[in-house]
Amino acid sequence: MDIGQVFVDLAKDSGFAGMTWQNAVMIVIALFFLFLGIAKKFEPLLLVGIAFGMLLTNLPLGEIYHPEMWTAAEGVNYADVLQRGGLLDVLYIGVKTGLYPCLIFVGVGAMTDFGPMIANPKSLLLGAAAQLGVFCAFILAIVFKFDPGQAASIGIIGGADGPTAIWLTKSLAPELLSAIAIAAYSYMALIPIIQPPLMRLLVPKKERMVKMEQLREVSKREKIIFPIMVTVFTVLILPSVAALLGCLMFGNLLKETGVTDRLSDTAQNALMNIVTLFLGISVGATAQAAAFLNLDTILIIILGLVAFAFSTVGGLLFGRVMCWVTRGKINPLIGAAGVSAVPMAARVAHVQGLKDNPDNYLLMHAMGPNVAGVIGSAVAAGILMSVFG
Amino acid sequence: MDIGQVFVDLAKDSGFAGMTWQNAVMIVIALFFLFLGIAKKFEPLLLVGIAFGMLLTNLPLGEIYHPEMWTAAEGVNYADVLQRGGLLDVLYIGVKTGLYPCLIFVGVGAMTDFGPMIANPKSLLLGAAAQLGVFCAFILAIVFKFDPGQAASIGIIGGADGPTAIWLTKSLAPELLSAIAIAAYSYMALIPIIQPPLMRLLVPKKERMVKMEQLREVSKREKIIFPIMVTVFTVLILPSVAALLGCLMFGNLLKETGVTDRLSDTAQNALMNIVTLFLGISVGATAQAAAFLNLDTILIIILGLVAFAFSTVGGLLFGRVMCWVTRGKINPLIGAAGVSAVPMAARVAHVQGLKDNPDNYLLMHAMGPNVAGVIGSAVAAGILMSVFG
Amino acid sequence: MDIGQVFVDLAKDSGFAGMTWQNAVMIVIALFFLFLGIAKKFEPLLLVGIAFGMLLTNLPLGEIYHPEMWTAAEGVNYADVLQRGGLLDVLYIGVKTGLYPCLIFVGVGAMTDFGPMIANPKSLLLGAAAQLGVFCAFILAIVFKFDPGQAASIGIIGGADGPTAIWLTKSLAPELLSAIAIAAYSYMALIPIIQPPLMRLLVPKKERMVKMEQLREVSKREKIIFPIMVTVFTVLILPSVAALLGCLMFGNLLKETGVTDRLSDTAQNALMNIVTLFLGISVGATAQAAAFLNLDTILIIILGLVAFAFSTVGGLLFGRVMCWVTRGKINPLIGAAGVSAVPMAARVAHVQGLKDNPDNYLLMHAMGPNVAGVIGSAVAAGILMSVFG
Amino acid sequence: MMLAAVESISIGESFALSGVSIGIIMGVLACIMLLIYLMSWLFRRFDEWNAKRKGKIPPVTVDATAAEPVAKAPGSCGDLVLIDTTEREAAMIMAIVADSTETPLNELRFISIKQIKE
Amino acid sequence: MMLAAVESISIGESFALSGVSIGIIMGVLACIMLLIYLMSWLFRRFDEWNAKRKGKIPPVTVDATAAEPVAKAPGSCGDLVLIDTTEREAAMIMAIVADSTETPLNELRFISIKQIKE
Amino acid sequence: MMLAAVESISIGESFALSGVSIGIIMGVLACIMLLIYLMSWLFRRFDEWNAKRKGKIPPVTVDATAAEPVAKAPGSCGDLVLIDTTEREAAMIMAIVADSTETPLNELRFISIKQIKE
Ligand code: NA
Ligand code: NA
Ligand code: NA
Repeated sequence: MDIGQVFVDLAKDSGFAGMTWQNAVMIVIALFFLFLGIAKKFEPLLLVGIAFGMLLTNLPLGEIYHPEMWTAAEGVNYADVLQRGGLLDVLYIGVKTGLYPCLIFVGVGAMTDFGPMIANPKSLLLGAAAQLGVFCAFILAIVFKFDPGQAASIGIIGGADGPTAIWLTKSLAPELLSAIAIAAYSYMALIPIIQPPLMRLLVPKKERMVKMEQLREVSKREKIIFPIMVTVFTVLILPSVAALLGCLMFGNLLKETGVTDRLSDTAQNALMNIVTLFLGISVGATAQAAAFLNLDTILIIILGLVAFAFSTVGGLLFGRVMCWVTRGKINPLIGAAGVSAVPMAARVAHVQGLKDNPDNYLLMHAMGPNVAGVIGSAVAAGILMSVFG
Repeated sequence: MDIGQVFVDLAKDSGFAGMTWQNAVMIVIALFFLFLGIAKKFEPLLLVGIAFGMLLTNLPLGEIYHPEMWTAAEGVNYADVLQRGGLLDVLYIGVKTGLYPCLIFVGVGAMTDFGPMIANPKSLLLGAAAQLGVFCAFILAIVFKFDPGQAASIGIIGGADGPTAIWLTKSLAPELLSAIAIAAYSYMALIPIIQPPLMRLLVPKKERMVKMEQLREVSKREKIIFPIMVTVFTVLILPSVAALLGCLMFGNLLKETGVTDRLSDTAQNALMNIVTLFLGISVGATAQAAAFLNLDTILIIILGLVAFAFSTVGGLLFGRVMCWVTRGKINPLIGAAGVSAVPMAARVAHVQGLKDNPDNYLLMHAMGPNVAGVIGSAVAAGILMSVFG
Repeated sequence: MDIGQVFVDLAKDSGFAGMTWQNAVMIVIALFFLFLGIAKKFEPLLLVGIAFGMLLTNLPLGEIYHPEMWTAAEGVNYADVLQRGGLLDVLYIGVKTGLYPCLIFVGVGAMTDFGPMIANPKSLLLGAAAQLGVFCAFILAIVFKFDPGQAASIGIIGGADGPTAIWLTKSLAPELLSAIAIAAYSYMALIPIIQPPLMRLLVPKKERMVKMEQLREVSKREKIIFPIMVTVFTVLILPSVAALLGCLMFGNLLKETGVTDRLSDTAQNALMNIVTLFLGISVGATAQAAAFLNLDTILIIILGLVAFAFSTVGGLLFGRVMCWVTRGKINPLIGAAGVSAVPMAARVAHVQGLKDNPDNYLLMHAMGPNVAGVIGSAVAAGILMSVFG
Repeated sequence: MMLAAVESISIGESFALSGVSIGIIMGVLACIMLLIYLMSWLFRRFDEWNAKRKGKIPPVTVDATAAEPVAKAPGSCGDLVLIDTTEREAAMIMAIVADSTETPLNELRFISIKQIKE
Repeated sequence: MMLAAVESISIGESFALSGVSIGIIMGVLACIMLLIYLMSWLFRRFDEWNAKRKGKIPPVTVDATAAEPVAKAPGSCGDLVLIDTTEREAAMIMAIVADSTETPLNELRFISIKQIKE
Repeated sequence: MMLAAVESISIGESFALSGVSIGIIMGVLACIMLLIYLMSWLFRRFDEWNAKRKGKIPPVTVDATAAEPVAKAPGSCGDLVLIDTTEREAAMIMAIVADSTETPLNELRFISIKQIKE
């Protein structure tokens, strides 16, 4: 052994030696997302993890994530991942197999109260209309020459639902995963900035002031039957949503039965937190310079904004239609909550309503389209998956 | 791309197109088990999961579980499972490798107090006698032309211990897993209906009225040494129980040491709940029509009942023997608790005793055979595993 | 089927038949470690698990761990592990892939307050000096003809950091894993016995009485930036520490952001406990007689003690240097805390200081080198990994 | 995977596909809407029929409904029922619980606070 | 796997195997019973010998025993020791704790409630 | 893996390697030390500059700092601020919380106990 050589080798193996300007830029970008997550509180539970994963993966020669293991044309060699993979490769197994987004959906289901939607089933139409942005962005992405799977993945950003977006993208366009996840979570955090101007632009003040009548009470048996019914019906029509929607409804069922509180509690807390931790850092790991630092990422950021905006527009305009049809019984503002991003979007609608009419409490009314939007996005993802998957 | 074709394809790929009457029947059965779990509170923590998994797996074309991946003659190709498997295939890995039942046993161990059994070691004989049903059902299953591994798995239903039954069945008769798991958990919930008539039939009122003397206090050092001693001795005699009994005793040791409360707490709560969630839904997934909708399942349901009944009989009759040998110091009712199904069976014995003699508190006395029954079933499973496994 | 034969087979397959004196000795050793963990409270969270795993793995024919699966020259065949492996083989995957030590480090990071170190950055030098024992033991191990990877793994015992030691050893000397893990955890528990005599021997009373000035308050922004800064800088210099140090700092970041408390809480509790449970029992499983009952293990125990002692010496002597350089502003006792073993070593320094000077509160001052020692050991492990890994 | 082999689709096709998809989404969610209306209607009829049959106020019908708490949408602030407790004690209790669970007070829901009689 | 190749066994064999198995189970559990008796006896002798040697009441012997709480079987209701606290305060405390942990009161076990002296 | 092929290294080499390694460790940690000094210095300058610019007391600068609790080292016992509460009530509250969370009292940290005004 030649000690001089060890020195030389250590120096050669140091990250400084492997550093490129792309790495440096990526590190700065990761720091920026850490700032957004921590100081600006942009969906920090995921964004902090994603940004830290991004940081680790872009420090040269760390070998904790190997993109080439996941992009081989002949499929992933899992034996090799386990043998030679780094820490984030091992954690990434849960992304690639779809485990993490589905488990998070179990937790989301266990945290969601579909009561306001069951009380006012028309909410579901608003939740459907607010998928407009998904397809606007999809069409634009096709215009910008993305291939169809990529375009579908970009579109789903408009679903405003992180796990759904990750679930679709890891299958259709894994090379864009980090950019899409980041766009989805960032814009979800920006809902309070994106939506109000559109609300004021598209809905006349008179309609924004509409007061809605008190929601009826929903019985426990309705809440129990709902997730079962939706699962059976929706999966029969669209089998490709089975995993995602099944998990959402399974979680919700655990919450509502009243006899599985232990499981519901764990699904919302320990399990969800563990999976969120793993998901964030391993999604971040995919953001290596080669995959992230290109025009596509910038386009994705722009198209993501378009998707969010048009989803909001879809919800608002359909809200106006419903306002007109019901002769003013529905306040169009709650349509904007149909983008999902629970419960942020519902709160934004509530706040705008309150500004226009100080004794107008829209929160509960907006929760209906809000949770319907989660179902709507899952259905949209299912269609895109079965067409392009 | 031909849009008309997309429509046609979506319609062809919809679950309605793939629907068979068998699927429909299975969906109804799944709904029935959901009803049992939720409204009738039949072991809901597992049965709700199993039934929901059953629902998902029988909605056509969902592709979230592939039975053919798990039954290939040359063994399971795990690389393929990870690459092409659905969500429930990925979760099923934990069943097939035996991980889930063992981890649940760690939690069960951490929740079990062997004190009453240590205070009255004769309980162990009752816990052994209450395995009678395992072998009655085994013999009957052989009579009904089940192959030996299947017969053993059907027999173990009589152990009244879900994880033990799943652990044995996933190795000896994976094709029967869902039927056996459902039978085991359902009958455990039916213990309060199955046992009392047998108690009144087989034990004369005079013996049912026997009051037992107060149990001695058990010291902490005995409780600490017990799980270690049992592990060493039992695994030496019967190495095939190492995983199952080892985990049970490991969990119990964590509970008793007094210095590993953190681990004991997690084993009983977060870990157990996570594993229960995964176990339920993935066991349910195996219940596809082809595997479930046949005469075998009906036979299993019947033989399972036989197994439970004869285990109860074994415990009660041996209880009478012990009553006679000890000249009336042991109330035979506690023998019925030897089937395990902790703590339900002990409570049933207590309630029956209370009816016959209003100041007879058998609960603690019945806990002895009750927890002994868990050991008894694990030993029975170990023997069957080493003979047929 | 010949029933007589079944009897013979069961007897042949019983553990008693497979018993060797080596197994018996190993069982006794396992019992001894259980005693240390439970009665003597030697790091029970890990030692109880390790000892129980050791017990299970040495009960003959249990087949729950197969060392030959993990030592094949051509690497581990994970498909085979999942198909034929026992319970502890399956759990061991998390050790072999480095998952467990890294996840534990996330939890450790989330429990660590680097505040005292940021308030007094000179602590870092003490944390570096206290790695002396790592290299003393390494050199001695080379003298005793261990191969380089083994020597490095033995040396890292001196880092007084269980997860770091396991992370390095599972790569460089998996055959020594159990001995090294046991030595590391045992000596960590013995810190209060090992360190005080060395303190009194090497530091004159006058210096032991030095009172240090109150630490300044550290702002939240400094605490947030610290883990990010350390990760970027250290991984750039030494990419091989990315996984270990990255996880430590990720956990710390989750703790400090103030917006990811859910994740920090789970990392410290549910996740950490689950992983600790799995890690302990599967590390213990590697302690089969063939690998453990040999002269090497005794040498490891001795060299481990040397490592701990010399790390303490390194910290103390460098403390004296700093005391001299700063003209008595630093109490050399806090150097001993640089071995890590958080927070035990800091408390030992505090108690010794209190004995020498009844109103000398060194605890907070000793926490600085204490947490610096964790970083120091991780860096040491990274160097050894990149040279020998 | 229907369009696996399709490397790219034209803009026109993407419009068509989007229209179809939005239609399907609207259709599926509209069906769910109808199913909910149907379910609610069935329950109402069932309760009415039940009430008529028994000639009294409709009782809860499914076992699971027994312990049914008043269904509240998330975020609504449960009414606090004080039973034999002064408001001051209740406030103190709420402060304690909020402290002990490290939850901001406005995130807690109290159903009732009742003084246990000696 | 002893009988791997065995496709089926006869009914007679199944009877024989069952008998053997029940015998083994009974044997194994009987041995555990004996081991427990042996363990208890050893501890008793050890305590007596210890007491005699020291000429006083048998002290706790193993370190781990030090903090030994009175061994209670599961479900038994721990006695509540009130130290400097009125029953009313204790009841209130129990109500609070039950509420804050969302546990029905009868599932809680209080060892003691003690008023901290100012 | 630099030395993969190396079956063994000499004692001299092990000394050399150890020296180099300790040097690197010391170097890396010294650099971190310098970075911390640098960071603290920058923050101090930034606060000063900020204060001067605004001509008043340095306000908190980063959003995240807003809710910054006084940074306390681990194990330090947070000061308890009592707001409109008697010490006796506070003690009782602490006992309750300790009991309800099954934490020994000395492991709890209370920031403040405040009586909510009716
Ligand atoms: Na949505
Ligand atoms: Na049993
Ligand atoms: Na260290």
